[in-house]
Amino acid sequence: MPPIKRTKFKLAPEQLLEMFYWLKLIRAFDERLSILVKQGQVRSGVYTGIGQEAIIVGTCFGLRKEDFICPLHRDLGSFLMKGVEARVMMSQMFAKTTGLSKGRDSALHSGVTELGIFGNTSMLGANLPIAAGLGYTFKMEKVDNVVVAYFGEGASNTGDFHEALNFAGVQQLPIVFICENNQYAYSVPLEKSMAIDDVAIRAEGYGFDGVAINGNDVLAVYQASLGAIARARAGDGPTLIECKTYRWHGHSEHDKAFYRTDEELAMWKSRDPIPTFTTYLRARHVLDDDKQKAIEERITTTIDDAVEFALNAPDPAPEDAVTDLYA
Amino acid sequence: MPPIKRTKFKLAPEQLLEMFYWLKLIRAFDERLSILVKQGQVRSGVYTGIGQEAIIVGTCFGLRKEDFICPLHRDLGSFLMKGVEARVMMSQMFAKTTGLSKGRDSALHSGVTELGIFGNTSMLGANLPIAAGLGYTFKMEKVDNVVVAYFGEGASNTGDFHEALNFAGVQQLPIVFICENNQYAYSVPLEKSMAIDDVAIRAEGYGFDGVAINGNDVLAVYQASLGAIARARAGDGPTLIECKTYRWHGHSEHDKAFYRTDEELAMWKSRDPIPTFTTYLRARHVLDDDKQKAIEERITTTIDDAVEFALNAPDPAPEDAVTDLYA
Amino acid sequence: MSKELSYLEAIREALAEEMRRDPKVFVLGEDVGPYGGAFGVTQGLYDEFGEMRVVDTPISESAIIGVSIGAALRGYRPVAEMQFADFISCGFDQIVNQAATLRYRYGGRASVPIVVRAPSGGNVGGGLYHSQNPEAWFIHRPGLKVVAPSTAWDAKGLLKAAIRDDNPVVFLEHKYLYRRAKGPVPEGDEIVPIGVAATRREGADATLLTYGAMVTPSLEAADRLAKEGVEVEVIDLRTLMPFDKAAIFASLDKTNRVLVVHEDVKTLGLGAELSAVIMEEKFDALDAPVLRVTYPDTHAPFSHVLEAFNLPNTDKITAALRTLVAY
Amino acid sequence: MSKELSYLEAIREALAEEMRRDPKVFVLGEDVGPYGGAFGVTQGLYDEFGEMRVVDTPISESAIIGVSIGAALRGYRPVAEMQFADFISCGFDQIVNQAATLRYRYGGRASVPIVVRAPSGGNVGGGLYHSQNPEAWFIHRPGLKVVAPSTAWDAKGLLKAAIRDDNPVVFLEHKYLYRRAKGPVPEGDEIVPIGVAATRREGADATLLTYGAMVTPSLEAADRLAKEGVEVEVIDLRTLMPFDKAAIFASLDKTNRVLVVHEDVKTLGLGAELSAVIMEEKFDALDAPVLRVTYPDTHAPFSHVLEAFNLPNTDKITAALRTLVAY
Ligand SMILES: Cc1ncc(C[n+]2csc(CCOP(=O)(O)OP(=O)(O)O)c2C)c(N)n1
Ligand SMILES: Cc1ncc(C[n+]2csc(CCOP(=O)(O)OP(=O)(O)O)c2C)c(N)n1
Ligand SMILES: [Mg+2]
Ligand SMILES: [Mg+2]
Repeated sequence: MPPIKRTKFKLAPEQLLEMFYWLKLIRAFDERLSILVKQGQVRSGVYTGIGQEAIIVGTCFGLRKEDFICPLHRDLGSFLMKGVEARVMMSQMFAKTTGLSKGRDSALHSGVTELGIFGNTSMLGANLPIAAGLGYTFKMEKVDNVVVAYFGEGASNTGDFHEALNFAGVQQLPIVFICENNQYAYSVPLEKSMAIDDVAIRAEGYGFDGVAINGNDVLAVYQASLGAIARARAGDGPTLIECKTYRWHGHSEHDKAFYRTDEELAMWKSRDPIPTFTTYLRARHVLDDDKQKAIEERITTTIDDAVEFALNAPDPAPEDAVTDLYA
Repeated sequence: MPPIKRTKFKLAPEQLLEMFYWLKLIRAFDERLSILVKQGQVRSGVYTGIGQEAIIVGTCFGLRKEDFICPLHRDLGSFLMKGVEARVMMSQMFAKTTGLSKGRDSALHSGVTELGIFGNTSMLGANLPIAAGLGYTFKMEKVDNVVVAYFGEGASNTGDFHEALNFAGVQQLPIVFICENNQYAYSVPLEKSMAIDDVAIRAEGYGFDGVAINGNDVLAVYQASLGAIARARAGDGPTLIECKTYRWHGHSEHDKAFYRTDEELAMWKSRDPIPTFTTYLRARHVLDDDKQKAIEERITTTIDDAVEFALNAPDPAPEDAVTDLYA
Repeated sequence: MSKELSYLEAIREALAEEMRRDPKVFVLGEDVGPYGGAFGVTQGLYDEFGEMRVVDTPISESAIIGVSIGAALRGYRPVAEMQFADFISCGFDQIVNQAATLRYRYGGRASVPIVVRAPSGGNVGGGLYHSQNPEAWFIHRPGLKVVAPSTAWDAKGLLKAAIRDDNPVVFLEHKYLYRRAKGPVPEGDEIVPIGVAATRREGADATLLTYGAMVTPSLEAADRLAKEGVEVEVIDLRTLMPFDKAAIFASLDKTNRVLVVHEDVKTLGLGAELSAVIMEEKFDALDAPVLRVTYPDTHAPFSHVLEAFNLPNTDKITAALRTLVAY
Repeated sequence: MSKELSYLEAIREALAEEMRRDPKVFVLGEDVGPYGGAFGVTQGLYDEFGEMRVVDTPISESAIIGVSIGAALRGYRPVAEMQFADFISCGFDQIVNQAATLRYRYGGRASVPIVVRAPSGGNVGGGLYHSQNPEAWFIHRPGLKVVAPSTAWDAKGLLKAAIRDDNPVVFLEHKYLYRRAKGPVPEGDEIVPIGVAATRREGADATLLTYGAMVTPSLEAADRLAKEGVEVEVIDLRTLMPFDKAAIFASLDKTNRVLVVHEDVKTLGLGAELSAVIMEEKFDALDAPVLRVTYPDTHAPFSHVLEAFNLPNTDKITAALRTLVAY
């Protein structure tokens, strides 16, 4: 697999701290959601990305507002990073009018065009042809915006994945395809859903490069994305980045995940992206106790506020069940 | 791309002559069809495989009755080689009751399970999941039969192609996937439908081998198939063989094919699989004038007989338009 | 002899018994293996029948259905599970074009005995993509059968019938009923025949046609009317294609009034066909127009408030019955 | 000012004019580029508008529709061509789940102004996969509009309306009419509004509701009845979703008798919904049951003998009208 060009980058301390903030915020948001589900306060299917945060942070960091993301079910954090308020996302999970879909759906089936966020259906892989369409408009306009499109390794077995990546390859579209390879598709382990080790290799069948990287290292993800994004902005077409990772929770909060061993989980927890990055920041004196505390407090406040806001927000009016079908 | 093991083979003179017969018969059948279309006697969409015969002959030669083929629109010859009488195939094109579908469809949308022939819908790529299902039954039964499944390079861009090949890879099914890469999908040249040179490379994304070979050399096709079939029979899973070729006629008999140059066509006609093989046979003294004449006469008789049979065969009864919907 | 089972357990028992009875029966789908299915329907089957007959598939709905068709052609009786009925749209072509037409285009020489199990319906807070009722698409397509049991008894007996049926059957399992509908189930090998409705309550004043999760609220509404001296005959269609015209007409001849209740949306939901058929063939028997209580023409929202607005319920059915009998 | 054009030319002219008017309009599909489309509809567009706005795609129906949706989200107005309406089943999920629901799940904050052009219908010897009438699937799905012109005038005016409409529109072009229906077409920028039926012939004795290729035989049948002193009002629905209830009811109020004629199969074809709605809302206005003349519940056979048996025609319509008025 041809490696994409290593892109040198230098992040200022504030930027590194911002990355840290996002990692922690996304983790905290998902953890709170998990509790809210257990408490019966959130009734929707919740698919946390706990353990996978480095992927979202590394790929979304520094994206322009005009750039588009096409997230899947575990990528709530990407909505936050692209500018949706925590309050709004929490409202969405509570099915309140203050959410993105006015209560019509929970989870991530709604988007915000102005912020460059596409909200997919539940159908895995179905976001990828849309990503191709968005990318095609950037190409038509000759602007250097990009699309970042996410999918699990399981979703890479859908027909839509194939048709979309092939189209993107033929048209050399400015798209970065991010595979979150967390080893399982619901209960099905990688080896039962494909006969290859690296999803990245599939990129070759579409005429562009694929790389497999450590998805739990936010800087590695950032670096690979930088390279792929630069290539896309320069008009040199798509890249597939496969981020090896692991989800700590079950498929959804209702899944006890008996299909995997405690050892496996423990091994992956030892590769938690957050402590790894924390150590890095502390070793470089970017982060200290005070700064960490301040960030953690900010996060707690943000999430407490979001939950309170969502709890108190109005339910939709029943009649809204039949509006907004046609423009 | 890892080459599949070169398989040594030795064909007796009679076998070589049989190959010659098939090449010529299939060519003659398609050419007659083409004339019948021009005469207005056959009204269906006819998609000839003229120029591509070596692929069918090389892949079907020596298949067992129990082996299955899953042909696409240009592969009429494979029906003949698997044991459907020319009369029946001709009747099918004339929409007569003596055809495979009793007049319900022309072309190749009907099959014969007893002869190991699956008849696809028109939907390109839709035969490949079926091939996987057939292969899966051989695996369940632990028998060493194989499935040979055909598709154009254009069809390799459909979602079904991807889902089927992935499933075949995961399950290590006894399937040989044959890509007839004739450079065009209707009017669309390869480079507008994929950003790669060799469809064969796609096999890697499914965990098995792909090879690209000269599809106009019947012995090269035969040799590659032998290897792939042996692998499949041994339980070692699928292979993708991409046969580079060219169709001489338009996409269908109604297509004037303005999208390609006369030079290109002439170049490919110079690689006609039949004279190439004829020279080979003559140089080895397998074929002489008498034998060739006898074969050609046999072919003419077969086809004349088929046309006469089909012409005189009864049309379906009108009421048969609404029967055979349910078992 | 009978015992108490839930609707879900009854389905599981039907699968297990059919798999024991006939080695040609096997199940395939996402997470149906060791995990036992997203809803637990296939729990235990993997242990009993092994991985060849309880097949975890990649996320590839089209391949799941296509593989089933291929296996069916070789005499197998595959039972494919869609994780949610909603995802059947991703395998749509294989059902409507491949399976539904095969017998017809083969001139009656083959059949496709597959069952596609599809957990359907709402009232479980599933939102847009975990609540759909896709029956109408398949009722509309010639060559398919569609079944939708409302009780544990029927779930078992109809699934057995579906597996033994030589045609492709779309088997709609209502998610709301999985654990809520409990009841007697025959111990032995009892079949509930496809195409036969069940009268759940007799009455001479009006006929109520319904199925699936709507049977219970329909019966409740009938009870309310009974207190007002109006006796409503409640017919559970059980099979939606072919629906039991004889039973419908017999009841109508007695009551001269018909209400159709279904959870699917109104426009071109099954109620439309029932109404039209009654119109055509029983106009003079009608003392009032056939009325419909259905989901409005909208999507399934996640918010409980919104979903409750949409779902037909006892109140809405009662009101419609009053209108009908007062006509 | 008007001129004579064929139905096909009218569609082409609508495309060209809309593309000139609005740079956001572009077309995509298989062979739509230099080749000008399988039927020649897009001939000349590639030369005028270039390859970025007249996009030859790989054989990937799901991607074609998904790309359209993605572009529509950024304000474009893509017109996707299915080579035949039959292949729309391969992009089904993107239409019914992605496009149809987007506005709803976005809480009304976005819309999907795409047009999916689908050459539909039979009577051209196309057989099972080149003759389908897929309208009912889409009429059934909330969030979509469905249009089916019968004249050159309407083909042009409705396509313009569809392109300018902010909702996803399935645009059914009847293949039989492409070159056979010729007639006046407005020179300028005239729109035929979506949702408005056209009365093709006035009459007070019965109402005939139809669309597409069935308008001509319906008018012929009405002429026959006229000779017998019976005046049939023939309404061309033009838009199937939303259909023009006001026009239907107004005619019915006058005639008290309704016949529906369509080429789609009977069960859950549009006739079912029309009949059911009339039943519900206009029962007392009916002097006879609403009758239907449709394709029988079968597939489209290739043989002329068989196809003729299935297709509604002047004789069948005449007979049904006689039954209706004699009732
Ligand atoms: C087309 C389709 N089929 C099935 C499902 C049900 N489903 C939801 S998530 C999931 C597993 C997804 O695995 P993967 O793509 O690896 O993403 P992950 O959940 O591991 O992040 C399945 C099977 C779906 N949403 N869409
Ligand atoms: C799903 C689908 N889309 C479109 C078509 C229309 N169509 C028929 S053949 C063809 C071109 C096929 O190209 P390829 O697969 O390369 O095979 P070839 O005709 O070159 O042998 C097209 C677009 C179809 N049959 N099925
Ligand atoms: Mg995964
Ligand atoms: Mg080709």
